[in-house]
Amino acid sequence: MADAVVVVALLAVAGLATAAVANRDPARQALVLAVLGTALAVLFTVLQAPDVGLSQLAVGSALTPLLIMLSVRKVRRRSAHGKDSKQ
Amino acid sequence: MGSESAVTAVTHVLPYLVAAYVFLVGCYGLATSRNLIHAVGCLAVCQSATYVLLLAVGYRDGGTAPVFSDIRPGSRPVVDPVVQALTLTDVVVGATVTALLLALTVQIAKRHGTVDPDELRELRG
Amino acid sequence: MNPRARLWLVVLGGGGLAALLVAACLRLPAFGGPWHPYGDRAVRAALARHIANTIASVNFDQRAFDTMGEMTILFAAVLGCVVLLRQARDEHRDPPEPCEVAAPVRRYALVVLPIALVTGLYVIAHGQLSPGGGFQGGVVAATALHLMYLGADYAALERIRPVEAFEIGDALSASAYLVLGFAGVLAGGAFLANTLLPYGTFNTLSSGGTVPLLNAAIGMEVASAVVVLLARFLDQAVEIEEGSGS
Amino acid sequence: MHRLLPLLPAVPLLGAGLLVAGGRHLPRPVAEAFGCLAAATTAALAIVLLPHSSPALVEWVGGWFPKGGESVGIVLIGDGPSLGMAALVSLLTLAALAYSWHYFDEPPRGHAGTFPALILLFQGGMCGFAVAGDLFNAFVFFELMSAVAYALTGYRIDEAKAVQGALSFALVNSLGAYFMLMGIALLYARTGELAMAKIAEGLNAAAGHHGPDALTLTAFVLVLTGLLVKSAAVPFQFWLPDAHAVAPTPVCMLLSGVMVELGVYGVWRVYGTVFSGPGGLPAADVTRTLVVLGVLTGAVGAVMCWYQRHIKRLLAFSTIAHTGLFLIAVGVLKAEADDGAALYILGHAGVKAALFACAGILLDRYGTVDEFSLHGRARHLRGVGATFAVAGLALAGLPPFGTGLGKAVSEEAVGAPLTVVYVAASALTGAAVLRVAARVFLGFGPRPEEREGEEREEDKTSGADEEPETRQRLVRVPRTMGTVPAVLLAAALAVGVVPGFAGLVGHAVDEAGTWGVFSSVHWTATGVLLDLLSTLLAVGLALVAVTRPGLLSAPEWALPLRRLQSGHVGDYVAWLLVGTTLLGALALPAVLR
Repeated sequence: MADAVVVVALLAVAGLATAAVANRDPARQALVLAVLGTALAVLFTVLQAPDVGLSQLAVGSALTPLLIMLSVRKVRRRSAHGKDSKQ
Repeated sequence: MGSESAVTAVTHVLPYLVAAYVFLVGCYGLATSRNLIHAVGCLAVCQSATYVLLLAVGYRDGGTAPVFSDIRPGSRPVVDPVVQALTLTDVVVGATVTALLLALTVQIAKRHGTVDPDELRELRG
Repeated sequence: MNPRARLWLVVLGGGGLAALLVAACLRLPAFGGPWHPYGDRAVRAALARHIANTIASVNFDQRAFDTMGEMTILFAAVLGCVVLLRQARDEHRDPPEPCEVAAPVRRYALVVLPIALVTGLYVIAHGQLSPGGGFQGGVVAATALHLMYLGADYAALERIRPVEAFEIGDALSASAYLVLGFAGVLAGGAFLANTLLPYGTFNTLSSGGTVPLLNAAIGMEVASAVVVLLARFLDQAVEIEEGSGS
Repeated sequence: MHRLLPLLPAVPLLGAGLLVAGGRHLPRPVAEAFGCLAAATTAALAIVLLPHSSPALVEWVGGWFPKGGESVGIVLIGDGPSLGMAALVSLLTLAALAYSWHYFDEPPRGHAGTFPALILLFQGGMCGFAVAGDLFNAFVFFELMSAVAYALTGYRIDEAKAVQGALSFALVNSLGAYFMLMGIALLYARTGELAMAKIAEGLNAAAGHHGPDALTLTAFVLVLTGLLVKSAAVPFQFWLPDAHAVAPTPVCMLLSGVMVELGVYGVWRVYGTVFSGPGGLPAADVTRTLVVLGVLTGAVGAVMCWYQRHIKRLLAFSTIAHTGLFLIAVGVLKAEADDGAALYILGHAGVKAALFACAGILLDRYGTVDEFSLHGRARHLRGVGATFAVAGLALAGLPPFGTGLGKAVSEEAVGAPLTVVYVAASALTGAAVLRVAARVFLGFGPRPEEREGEEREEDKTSGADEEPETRQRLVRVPRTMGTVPAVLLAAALAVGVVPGFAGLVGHAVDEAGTWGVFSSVHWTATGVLLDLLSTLLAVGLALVAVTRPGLLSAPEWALPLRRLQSGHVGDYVAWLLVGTTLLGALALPAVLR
């Protein structure tokens, strides 16, 4: 039973990692990374590593995507601003 | 018997293969990325592969988490705490290094007006 | 190099790397094997020092020197972000206009904020007993503080979050970790030696000698570091504008 | 004494922490003086420990001494090479801080302590890596020095090139570090240990009589990839010129002077401690791998160096060429070659840091580091010009500089065919520096012309129109900036001439090495003649290039090589993957036997 959960979590991680790489739009990638972070947290918990799971949940599914979203916002705002000044 | 042993054989290496696959996918994304923010995200994917590998290496069948606040020491086998400690710190530190890379990307966007590596026309030759 | 040539290189290099990795995976000990010599030693050492959570013992006692390095990476990355995201010579600050937040969101954020904050502090404090500790709790507490951005607005966040104070807190808690290390040497023992304090009663908050202290220092450091990081990125995303001002 | 080993990284780190905590309202000179004090204390500590390093100091951090041969702690090794590297790092840090004293760029508002704090963190990371005896601990400090280096490289955020170079550097090196971590995880799975010596025991026990298997090979390749990315071996080298051309000058001194060399040191340490036993990789395969990469690195670095006109970029490529030479020396796996590499690294650190310091003065005085546009403009900077020219000669191997001694000793150890690489690479890099010296400081030869016809992409990285790193353009060279390169050059000279110094270095390296032999290190007639040959070649090439620019201008066949340096981070990552495969292919015979 535990083995089956591990296998499912592993396959989910592999699939989400592929999706994170394949999503070329960084804002959407940030969302996929958040889900990947959660899947990793689940995997780590079933691998009997609750400490790491907790850490991954806080960092991988909240902090890193948040930082990426903020960067995306800055970059987009900048390019919008740049276009305005050109007009 | 044949199929069962095949299943065990797969579960014996599957976690390692998944780690290797995630690592390679991350490398592929990094090399072919058209957006530097996306590239930083791919690097984070590569990094998570190292966590999967480390924790898979430390797993023990039937083991429990090495925390003895609610189990009696010695009553059950526990998984390897060392790899968990290594991974735990690296997760948090990895996020801050990602932040450092994103900070550089934000500055590139400001100075070059683009985050597409194909359009960065400096530092050649 | 054109994208096609690059793709060929990636296929060539990635193929070789894949072959190496797969060959190595097939030679690894089977997943879930019983042989973990270092891990077993670490468990024994943790129990000998009355620490219930072996991982806390590895992080803050047995391999505390690693954690010192990791903590310094954190400190350096945050300092680096502060330097890289500083206001450049040709930029100016433009305070954002307060925007309306939907009332349910505001209520939700204001209710969750204290809960999340307390959870974070609890996770830090119980590091050597149950899963958790300075690294995880610090991130939770710092992220919680930023619910304020959702709950009220940016200006309110700026008021409860004096970034300068958190930058100093970050540096001070990093220094505190190092000073605890030096204390071992000054007492005539080894660097970061956990011999200064009694090991206490197993499974209580004060058990484990210097482990709770190091754990607390890390919790403070991580929390301050994440606050500073998020503040710098928010600053860039919301407040700093290009051009010398209008 | 062994109790003091962990302080080598801890002292600068604590200094940085206090500087950031309290440096907010300190006046700049106080903050910088404190930084210098912390760096100097560490240097003094390393130098005090050095005489006690025979037999090697061993410290278990936290007092976790092994019981029954087993420990749960982290081990630090204080032998000659590790303490020597720590001392070199600390002294060069001190030089960089002195060079940037008061004149370096305006600090961020109200953060006078930030720049010295970052430099101290860099120093702490490098010292920690030097003394690490535990593979994961080495990785941690490796990451620390990388992370600080990214921030320092991108320090001048107003410069478009600086942030681009810093990001390429950061992405490639972070990926390299993850390769290394994967390798460490594989080794942990096989041996269940993290201390380098224990991993070696585990590998030997697991291999039995069969020798290494695919797992050992892959772990070796992955760990080596991380270290070779740091030491900028071909084809992992692309990040280095981009980062070095744009980093602030004091940072360049550290990057080129010691950080890259620490990568080579890491290769030496990891191979010698982990993989040199019967369970590791056979010597022949390691030699093949490292020597092939070393020769490629030396050749590519030297050729690319010759075709640069951006002076800092030119120096960066010469660092690549010299790393190739160090790698060859480490790769032949002989005690004498190790001694040569150690002396060469010591001499090279002084010479290269002095050259970067001089280039920094040009940048701050004229706002450009373009060889063409600087033609004849720096005639009155006599002291700087003399230092630059002498450093160029030293780079080519002029006796009795430390570089010449290191080169001579290495040449003798590696044998005749590889000696050609040493002579050619040092002559070509030295010639490029001398060419710059003759044009910029003496105004020799015709003013070089831009290429006729359309300008190529490759010629745009010229180094013209750079922002000075000082608050305003210098009118006169401050005493600190002028003195530091001269002192560094004198130190490089001292490595070659102080009687008994070379012998001491050689003895310390041999004692820490795994070969169990002691070779005597001294100047030999052949060595001096070969050094003179490469110096004469360098002078000759430089003279021809300056007086008859047409004869030695970039031929068409060099163009593809220059095009590879594309500034595109995707390309760099692709080459990194190819490099890993190349390493695997070169070392593959180890598992086929």
